Amino acid sequence: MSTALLLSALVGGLANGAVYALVALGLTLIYGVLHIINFAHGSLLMLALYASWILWSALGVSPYVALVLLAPLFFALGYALQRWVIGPAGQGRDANVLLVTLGVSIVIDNLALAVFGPATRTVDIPLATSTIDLGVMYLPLPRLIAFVAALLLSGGLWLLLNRTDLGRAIRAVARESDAARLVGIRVAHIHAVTFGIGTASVAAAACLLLPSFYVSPDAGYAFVLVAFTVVVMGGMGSFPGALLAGLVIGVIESFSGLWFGPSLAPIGIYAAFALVLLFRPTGLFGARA
Amino acid sequence: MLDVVDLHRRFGGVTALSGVSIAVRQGSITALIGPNGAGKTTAFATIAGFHRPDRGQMRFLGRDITGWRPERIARLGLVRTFQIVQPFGRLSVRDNIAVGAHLHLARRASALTEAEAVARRLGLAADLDKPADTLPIAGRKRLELARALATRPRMLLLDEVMAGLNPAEVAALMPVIREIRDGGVTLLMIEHVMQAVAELAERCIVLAEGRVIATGTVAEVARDPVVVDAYLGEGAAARLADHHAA
Amino acid sequence: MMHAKQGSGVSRRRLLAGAGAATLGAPLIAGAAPAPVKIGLLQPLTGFLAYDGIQGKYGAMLAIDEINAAGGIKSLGGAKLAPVLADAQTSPATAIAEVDRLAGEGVAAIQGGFASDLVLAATQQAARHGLPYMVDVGVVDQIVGRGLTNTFRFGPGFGKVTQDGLANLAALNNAAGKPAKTVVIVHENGAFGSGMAKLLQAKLPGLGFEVVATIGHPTPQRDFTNIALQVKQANPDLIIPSNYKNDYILMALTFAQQHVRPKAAIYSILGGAASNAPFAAQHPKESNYIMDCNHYYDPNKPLSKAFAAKVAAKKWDLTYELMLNYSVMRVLADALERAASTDAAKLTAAIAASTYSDTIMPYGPTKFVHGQNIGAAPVNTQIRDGVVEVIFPTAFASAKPVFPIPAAG
Amino acid sequence: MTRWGARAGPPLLLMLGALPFAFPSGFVLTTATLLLLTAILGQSWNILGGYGGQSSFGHALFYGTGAFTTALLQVRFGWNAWVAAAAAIGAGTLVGAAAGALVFRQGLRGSYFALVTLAFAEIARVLVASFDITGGGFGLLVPLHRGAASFQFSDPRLPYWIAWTVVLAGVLLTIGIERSRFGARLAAVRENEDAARALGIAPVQVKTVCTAISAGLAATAGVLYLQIFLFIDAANGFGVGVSVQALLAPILGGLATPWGALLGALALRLMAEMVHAVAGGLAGIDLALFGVILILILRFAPGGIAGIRLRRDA
Repeated sequence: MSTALLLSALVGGLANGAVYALVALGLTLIYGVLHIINFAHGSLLMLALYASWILWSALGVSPYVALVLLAPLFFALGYALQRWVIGPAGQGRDANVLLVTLGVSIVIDNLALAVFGPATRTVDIPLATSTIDLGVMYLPLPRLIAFVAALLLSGGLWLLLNRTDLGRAIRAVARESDAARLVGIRVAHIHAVTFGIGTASVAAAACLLLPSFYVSPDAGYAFVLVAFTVVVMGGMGSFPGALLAGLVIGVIESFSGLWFGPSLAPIGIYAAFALVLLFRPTGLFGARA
Repeated sequence: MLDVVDLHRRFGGVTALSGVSIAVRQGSITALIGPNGAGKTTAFATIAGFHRPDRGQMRFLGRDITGWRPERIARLGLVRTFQIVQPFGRLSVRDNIAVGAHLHLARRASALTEAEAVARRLGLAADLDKPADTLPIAGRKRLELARALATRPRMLLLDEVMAGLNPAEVAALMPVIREIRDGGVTLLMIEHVMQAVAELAERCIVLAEGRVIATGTVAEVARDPVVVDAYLGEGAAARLADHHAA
Repeated sequence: MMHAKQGSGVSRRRLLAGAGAATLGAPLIAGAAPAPVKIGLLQPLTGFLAYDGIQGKYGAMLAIDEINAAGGIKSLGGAKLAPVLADAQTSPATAIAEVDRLAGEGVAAIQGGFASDLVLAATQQAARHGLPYMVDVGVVDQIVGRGLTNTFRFGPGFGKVTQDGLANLAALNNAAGKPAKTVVIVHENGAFGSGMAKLLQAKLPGLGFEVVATIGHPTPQRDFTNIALQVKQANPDLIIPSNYKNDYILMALTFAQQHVRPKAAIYSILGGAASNAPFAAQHPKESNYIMDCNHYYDPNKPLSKAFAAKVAAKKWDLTYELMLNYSVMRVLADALERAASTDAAKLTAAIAASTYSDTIMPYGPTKFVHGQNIGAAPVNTQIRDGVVEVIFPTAFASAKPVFPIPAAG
Repeated sequence: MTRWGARAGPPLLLMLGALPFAFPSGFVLTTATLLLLTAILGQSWNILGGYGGQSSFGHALFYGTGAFTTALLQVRFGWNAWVAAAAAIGAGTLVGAAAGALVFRQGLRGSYFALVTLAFAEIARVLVASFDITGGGFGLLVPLHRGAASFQFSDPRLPYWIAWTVVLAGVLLTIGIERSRFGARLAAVRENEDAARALGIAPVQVKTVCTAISAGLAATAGVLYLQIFLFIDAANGFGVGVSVQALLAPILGGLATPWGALLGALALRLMAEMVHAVAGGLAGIDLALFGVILILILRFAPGGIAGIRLRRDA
């Protein structure tokens, strides 16, 4: 195994890991605050990929510009979903919430199939095919942008949560929703805002992912499980944790793919995930129980 | 019956227990008292196996139970209750107590019968079919006690079963506790309600900052100046004396 | 017409229920018209095979529309063909239940299946009902090798495609002075890709090729960069990929991005998107010169040209699922015409005796032996500047092969 | 307090038992057979997720172990189908015990438990798809040998009745757990682990046994699937879809009730038929409608179908 291949596997793994982290950021926020496992996350990602693709194919809007438009739009969508669908139908029971998000994902996936058709779509912008020659490999520019964006977005979310009044309210609800209600915080509203922010993050991730990926009604599935592993491994609700775990998982996948073949690469991810959980159940960055 | 020698326990940098030794005689009621943060509940949790001691030895019924898991200690007959009540919220009162009764009774019917009997003893007969989390605080305290009692323990560690009760409720519970002792169960109780301590406990162990600072009868420890300084505060000894005189 | 007045609820329901249910009312309207012949169209219409399933459905429906417009089945008094759609989703168990449903609705035959595991399950269940089953794609060889007398596969199986694919590859290579010696196989690790890889590993050395690396990957594979780099390091003359559409597209784009450019060619056998018209059109640069050995039509037949024009008018993708299902339905209609009956046994016998040749596929007269159309053969295509061209067999090639591909410039 | 589950469950089960007399073969029977398999898998999930309070996302691990073990023993080692089936159920139980012991010893619960089981199932799926002995990417096809001795029946009513009997056994097992010391301990551990330990209950042991029982039943569902369809591959055995199917029926039907899984499976089937009748020709729309109905049921029957109250006398 040449050094060049190892080095490129590392770079490739980090680049992929940044994407995983991006996709997981919204999920970890929702998971950390609402304590729900959002099965619809992949479907929302897919929906945002379509939205971004439509803006490009119909109006020629670059996905990077679309981000500015889609983030608020998906915030509204996420807010509405939690406020008027998941919240009322879930009724605070974990099992029910789980099934409601599953129902939401079934609805989104199949509506996408009915509306957009089953074809695979890609965007063809010059930037999508631009690369940086690193010698050992060509780093696709979209991946570099995604990497930087993952850093910025996780930093931004961290600031939002730790340096703003809204963030303080969200954290209060996350820790003790009953107590938060007593001091006058509108818990249902904060839950919906959190879900909205999480969904907006997914939309951002989709815009950053699209130039180096594709969209089809089943495109979200590729990222759901890996996003969950990132969230739990990073410690639920932790942005630095999600970022680190995303990168770690990207690199693990990359190297296990190199050594055992890409077929067995997922085992590397899940084995690492299971080991982390079994021996450090609160994740890499989670508070000690 | 219970012999705890030189118990040490730290949490991170904080020392919770530092050389605590407690001896409880069979058939007695012993009170463990001390100011908040003295380490009383930690001592209970450690004795019952919920925390591992860093150092020290615990013997119960002649067996070394140091490092045993809580369920094993409970099966030997040493059962604790919780200061913050821990009911099985969605289960009925009957089912709650039956969980305790199952420690000795394999058959469901026997356990349910036993649960009813215990509930009647503790004045919970009217609440048998209610979900535990609908009980008021006094009811939950009794349930906590009933559940522990249903295991047919040799010794009970009661953690503030009187706290949060009004004087009438306290007065109603005291004969129940005495009755438990008379039924052959040894009692070690953490208690803040001094009236209860004074009337029930034959011996008193005073804990402060993780150390035993005094042992003796209630009257003895109440007179102990170390206790007065460390725990009761200036002038409290006098008030206590007044109370006894009254 | 009468029914439509009964209230919007009823009419909407009938509208939504699709053509299958709508035709139930047809005799009422047309009076003495003969009962329509119901044909079950079983496809994976939802889930990750939905693209292939829906393309297949389009192909079959196009043929049905044409046949009905031309007067239906004449030997049955002009009976119209009435498609009954069934969604196999992606599970064999669902496929089995749907076959039962179709049987219960009284279909004369079932067509479709697409994926091999769905086809295996569906044909076996159709056999229990004695229903003739026309396989559209389902390439696994076992499908027609199990002694099921109801099962007919119009297209070529896995073995035939691979055999032809390799023979054509050797011929290309020999004609060009053997520029290709080393091969890297990239395959998805499911039934289709792994089976293909195994077969290739066994056969390639005998044809003078050396397999220097075999890389399996799961479906979906989120990123092909590492695979591209491994291929690049192996520096093969030839890459043979076998994977599904989404992954194929991502793989091809990543190869281009990482400047992976084998000396001779990328030569797919049943490549997921290697002869997919939209892929070629959307990515003319990245897809240029990619070769495929796959199901494909003979573009020169007049019927094919009319077919392609209709597909273009409907803005459908021109893909092999469409071509095969269109052709299979014509074979089935011909058998119905000859059987002059919807009786399962008579129809099965008529299909078995088919010598029909008026399809868009380059097969010659149909001849089923143990259920397999032995005239069926794959075609070699090559993408050239955004267009899928047929390069082999030369009899109806639309372009000459470029092999080896020109050096990067 | 009368709830729908206890009232409707027994007559529905009886009607299902009599169904083959009206529909000796064909779509209704096949669909009903699938419904029973869903119910068994759901009952299995309910024991661990409902009674034990441990939501697993990886029940496919046990189901797949059942299906693959029996297939493997028959295809590769020539075992008799019945013996292989018994061994497979045993293997599933053992896998459950091992997974439970490993996970619970480390104190994992809630979402962590859910996701770690998911990871286990995914590892199994990838491994099974990677080795030739388990059929690799293709899976395992059990050769056709119709006959009672080989657990294959040409009359589709027989496997149906076998599955029906397992559903009945599942109901009885669930009721048995409810009314036993083990069930009381399980409920105690579910409600409050520390309090349970103080009463002499070993939570790890109780939860591990619960997982083993649940896994054994899931493996039974896997075995039945294999014997009816004679084919299994990695995705159909260990895929996420199986794990989702396992939790769908009992949550919809009513958690921690003996009849919930059956009622949920029935409801799911009826919903599927309904959307097929309304929008069957429109791929995608039909399933989207299914999703909407699912959400609506949860909105208006949060305790599941079995939990719907008939009289407000609570």
